[in-house]
Amino acid sequence: MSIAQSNKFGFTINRSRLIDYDSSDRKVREFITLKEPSFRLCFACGGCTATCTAGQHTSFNLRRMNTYIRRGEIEPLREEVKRCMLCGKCLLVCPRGVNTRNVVAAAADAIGKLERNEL
Amino acid sequence: MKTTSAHIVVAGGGVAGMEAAGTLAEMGYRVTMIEKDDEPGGHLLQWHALFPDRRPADEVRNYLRKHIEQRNLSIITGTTVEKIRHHGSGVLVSLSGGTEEKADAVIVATGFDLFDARRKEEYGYGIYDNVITSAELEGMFNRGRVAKADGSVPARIGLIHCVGSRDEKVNNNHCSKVCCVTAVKQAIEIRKMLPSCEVFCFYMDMRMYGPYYEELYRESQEFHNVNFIRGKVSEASVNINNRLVIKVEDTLAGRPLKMELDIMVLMVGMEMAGAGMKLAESSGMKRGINRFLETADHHYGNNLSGIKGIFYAGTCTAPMNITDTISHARAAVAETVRYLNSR
Amino acid sequence: MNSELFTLPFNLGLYFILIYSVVRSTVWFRNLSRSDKLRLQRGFFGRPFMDSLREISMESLLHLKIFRKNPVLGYMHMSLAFGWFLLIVFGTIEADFFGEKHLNPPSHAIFFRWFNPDHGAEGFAGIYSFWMDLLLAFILSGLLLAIIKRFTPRLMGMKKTTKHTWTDRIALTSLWLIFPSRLLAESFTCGVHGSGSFLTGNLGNALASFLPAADIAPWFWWLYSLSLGTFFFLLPVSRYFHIPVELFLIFMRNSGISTGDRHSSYTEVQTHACSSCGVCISTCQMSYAAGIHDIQSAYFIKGLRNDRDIAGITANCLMCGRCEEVCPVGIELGPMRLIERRQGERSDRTLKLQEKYSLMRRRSTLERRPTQSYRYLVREEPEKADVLFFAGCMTHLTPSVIVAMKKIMDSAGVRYRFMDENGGVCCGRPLMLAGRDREARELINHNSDVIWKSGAQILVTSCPICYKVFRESYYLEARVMHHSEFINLLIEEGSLRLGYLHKKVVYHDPCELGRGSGIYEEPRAVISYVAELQSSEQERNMSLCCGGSLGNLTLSSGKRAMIAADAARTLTLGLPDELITACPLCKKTFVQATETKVSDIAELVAAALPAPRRENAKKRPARRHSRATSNG
Amino acid sequence: MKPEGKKRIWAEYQKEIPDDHFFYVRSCIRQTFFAGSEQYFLKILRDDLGKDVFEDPRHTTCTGIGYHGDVVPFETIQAVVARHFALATEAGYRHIAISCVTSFGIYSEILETWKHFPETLERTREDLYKATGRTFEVPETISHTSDIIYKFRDQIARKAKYNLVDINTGKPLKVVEHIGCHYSKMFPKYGVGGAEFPHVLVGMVEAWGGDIIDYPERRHCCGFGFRQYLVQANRGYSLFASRKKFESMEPYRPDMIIANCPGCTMFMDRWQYTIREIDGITYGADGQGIPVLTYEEVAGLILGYNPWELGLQYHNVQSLPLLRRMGIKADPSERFLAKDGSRLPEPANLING
Repeated sequence: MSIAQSNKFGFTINRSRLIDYDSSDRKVREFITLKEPSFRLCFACGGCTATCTAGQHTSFNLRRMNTYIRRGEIEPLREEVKRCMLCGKCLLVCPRGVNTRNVVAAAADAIGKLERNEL
Repeated sequence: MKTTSAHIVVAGGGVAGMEAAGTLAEMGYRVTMIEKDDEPGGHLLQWHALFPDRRPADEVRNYLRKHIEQRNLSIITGTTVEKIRHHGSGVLVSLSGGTEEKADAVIVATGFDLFDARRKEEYGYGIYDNVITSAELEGMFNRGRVAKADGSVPARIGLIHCVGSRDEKVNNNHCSKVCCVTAVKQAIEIRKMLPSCEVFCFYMDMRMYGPYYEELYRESQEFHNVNFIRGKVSEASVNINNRLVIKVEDTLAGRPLKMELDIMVLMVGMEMAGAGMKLAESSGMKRGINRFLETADHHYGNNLSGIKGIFYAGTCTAPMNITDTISHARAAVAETVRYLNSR
Repeated sequence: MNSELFTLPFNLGLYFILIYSVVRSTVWFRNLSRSDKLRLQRGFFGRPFMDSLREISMESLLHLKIFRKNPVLGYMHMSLAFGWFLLIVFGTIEADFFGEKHLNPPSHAIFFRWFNPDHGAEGFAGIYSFWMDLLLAFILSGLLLAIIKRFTPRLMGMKKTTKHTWTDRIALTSLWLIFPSRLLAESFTCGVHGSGSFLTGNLGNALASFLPAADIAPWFWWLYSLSLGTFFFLLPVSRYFHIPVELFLIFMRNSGISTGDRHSSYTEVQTHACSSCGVCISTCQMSYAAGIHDIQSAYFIKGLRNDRDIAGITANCLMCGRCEEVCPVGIELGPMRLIERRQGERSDRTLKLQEKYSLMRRRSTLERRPTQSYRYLVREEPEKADVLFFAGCMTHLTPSVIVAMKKIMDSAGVRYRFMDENGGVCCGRPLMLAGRDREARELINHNSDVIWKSGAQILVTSCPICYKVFRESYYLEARVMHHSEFINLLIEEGSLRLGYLHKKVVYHDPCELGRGSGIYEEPRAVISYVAELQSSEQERNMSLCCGGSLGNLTLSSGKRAMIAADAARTLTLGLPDELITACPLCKKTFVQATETKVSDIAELVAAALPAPRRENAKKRPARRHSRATSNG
Repeated sequence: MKPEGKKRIWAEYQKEIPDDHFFYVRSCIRQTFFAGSEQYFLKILRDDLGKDVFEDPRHTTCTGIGYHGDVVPFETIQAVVARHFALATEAGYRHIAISCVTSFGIYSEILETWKHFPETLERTREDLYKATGRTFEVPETISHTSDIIYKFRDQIARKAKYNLVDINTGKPLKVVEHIGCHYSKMFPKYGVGGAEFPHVLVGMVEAWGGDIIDYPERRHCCGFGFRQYLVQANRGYSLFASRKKFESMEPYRPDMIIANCPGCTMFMDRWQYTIREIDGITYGADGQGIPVLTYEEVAGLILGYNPWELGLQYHNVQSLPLLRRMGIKADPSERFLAKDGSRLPEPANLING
């Protein structure tokens, strides 16, 4: 946190890290589940993240992204979803047969729709 | 069959006790089964449907009831076994009424107690209206209606795994084995009964070790949209709308999570039964690290007490599901017969 | 009797369709890019025009392609198209030759019998009448087949046929009515006048013997004219519009115009040139192996034509390219789908331009989304190498292929650098297949930079997906080779000593390598060098897709498995010892689908390598590979 | 809510609170910021309840703030606490009454350590003797001063001149109770009612006629957290924690907050002002803030003492609306008048001054 806050106290109120499920936005989750029902099947093993091509270069983490979508946490998703290369390696390692590429594609579509207020 | 005149006391009339007693009686032995409640059946009496196939619990209950309807099997209900001591070549079994039974061997099948959820004070069981245990939820299924204390229909239910299991704070380091799959089963049943009700399982690990368990887990996600959040619920409170508010870390997101629930179901684990514990104290039976009865060998002496004429069956030795309990009881019968024949 | 009023529907329809065609063609022409306009203009005065005429007569009239594939279906199309064409040509000649004047309006040719009821009783005119009756019979036989096909498609070797819209139904009915009504109109007239040849004459006499033919005849002439008029009016809004449009398409194609990467007049012409014949449907593995019957190219094109929301159809395709191989009209179905998948990339500006100039306004499937960004990629400074080996993302999941390639290259003494040994950057093709060219460009730029900096002469890849994009979308100095090509080169150069394996193997052409890049011979040459190569029912350009395709975004794993199982079954009919493929994705997919051992071509070759001898390997001088040694 | 459930838990966590003869140790924060509270604790116990409370002027800080700020080692703080025990031993007292929750936590931590690791007790005896020449006996009991007020809550209620009741509506005041973390979260058995549902303040409020609000973030820390506050850059965490509590209690429209910890009382009061300055949000009815009172201040009001002598005017959130509701007549103009009539300095940052 930056100390050089412009108020008279020299500090401000920290932002919450809490996932407040009751006030979170679950429209993205609903959209993705509709477009790619296998999204439900993820049990967060992390195989996708371990094999991820983009993940060798950046913080992209599909397992975490799926978790965020399920919790309705959209903010971290906006940047995260852009990092995937759609190479499809994750598709081949998923033990639950989740159509991972389409999950990412649908997430990107959902974010686009969200920005245009179409969701 | 020179030993068929032998008399065997079975301490406990739950699944293990009934299976052991019935099998021994079938083989021609004289059997006395001691049950502390008014009716044999144990915890199974409360259950509505069984995992993983959700068959009615009645089917197994009926099998066991028929199994113990035998001429040479007598049942003493409302009674506990207080002490077992050696007497000649056999044993003398003291009962709570003050009477004694002479027997050639005893099978201890005192089973388990469900964890007393009040010991996890932070969950507010016994304080908040809509905090219930898995056994109470099963009761709701029996009555055919899942509802809040005020009778209204819940919109969101949370199932809290590992309540009283894998928890040093309540002195239980063991896994109760059956709660994970019970939670998944109950989650599916809730979703089927109340399709508009969201269901969340809060788990530390999903331990789906038995046949069809993992498949049930998958089914719950694929067809019933049951949600899973990996994290141990730390506390519950009630907000102004009288909804429960729980705090948990979503360990997969690495962030704390807050959620309102209408009903919070505590998946209570198994503990060594109090009655069994007293019997073990008085009769010199060793207990292991989690207070369950310690068997002579974990691999090949799993029904042996190490004391002549005393054998163990079922969940008095460790948490087990019904399938394993029945197998364990039959194995106890085999050990008992071997002992009687070798005398 | 001489009232010409009944010709009115025909005349109106005819002039409507002629004017419409001219206007539509003009619009299409105007919307072409400058270079395409130039191509078309040059083509009109050059060979392309003649080529087009030949193609039109071969395909649009004679339907030779369909004929070869299915003679009955071919005959049906030929009788209707070519028969009708001949009927018009000879009818016009007849009217001009035997009519009152020598240049007549079209209606005089079409309704010749009405205007000349006594004509053709004898002599040369009689022979001509006989010829005209023969043509009519030819057409009617085709029509009979068409009706049979409509109701029992299986008889014609068609598993599925396309569904019709209501305009299609009316157009179809009027089309079907044209020739029977002509037959009856001519017959009744001939019956009254005792003229006509074997068909119209005899039928006319028979009908006139018990019916008031003179009174009935005008009704059928009306019906004939109405059917023609209705058909002409509905033509632009029915599937039969493909008949005139196909002519235009053939000319455009022969002039060198291709699909490109966005919607244009050409894609529109292709859309309207589809006859909805349904050949693509029965060829589609998604249909017959996975039971998905609503996403095939015919439906895709139909959705485009009718401006439906086809986002789901567009995404749900393996992009294997088999339908394109069999399309009798030659529509570039793959590129067309990719254009649709790219919808999300369009900026507002290109959208507006498209809406302004194109008749195809496709707003319904529009999906704009945030663009991917790979700014996190760090520029690399690679070591110099003659040969650069890029295994590809998927190949990292089949490490045996990498081990085999290392062995082969070491054995041949190739000095190579393993570009993505520690995990590389995706080639960009999967993004392109998902319609995200702009993002793919970022990855292409990154990888190109590494390849250029390495100074490599040859870029070898084990993945056909990478191979295709390296060849088509990268600007490289290095020669791009799939490892099957490279191994073939090493064998031809004599730098690879291989034993013979005494195995029967079957080869599966990966979509991106075979149909996608036209590499059929090199893998076969390599395999034949080390083992006995069986042929398969479906190979080369008709090779099956393994089902694992990255081209499909939405297909479930279960459906993929069904396609894989079916393809593996077909491939292993000859009970081979091994199923050889040349793509890590195909390999991973087939391994789960068949009991037969599945290997990559590199693994097969590596197995044929002699046992390594230490000193030998050390002595062999490293070979330099340059453009000079290669044949490309 | 099932009251019998809570009663069962309370029954399980009953600690021994002595009846008389206390050795009093003060709190650094309270003697500075809530001097009236400590003063009136002594006054109520001595004058109203007739108890013997002994205070040795030689007693010092427990160094708890230094200890939790990682500058005072455990050995040192044991010696400091042992010195207080020595003073008590020398004065003949066996029961310690501790004014500060931080100190209380430290005393309990040290006593538990000595119990489980007797060698540390011996080491401390040695350290203290070497440093001061004093010896000591481990006290029989330690009580937080709120425990003592809790014990005598019914006696106070019997002497009450006012109740925690709104005189306009006749309804009980809605009170938020806040327990200092170090009171019982470390060792539930040291707190009345345990850690999850402590009874110490609930008992007082109920005995004096008020209603307790059970809001979701009841257990949450006020945010003081020593290092959170002591390091300026970390104060955002501290503020955030307090705000979380305020937002959670706000829907219940509480009339007041009662706290038993010096840090909590101070920060839940001060931060209301800071949050208003930073975010422009003022909690409480009509933007008046939620008054934060110590249990002695509440007890003093109940017993009819002058609010300005109790020191209520030195809170950022002024209590005038609360006093009006309780029917306590207090002249606002006398807030900053000393006994001799001279003017006391007026605090600058009052939320509803």
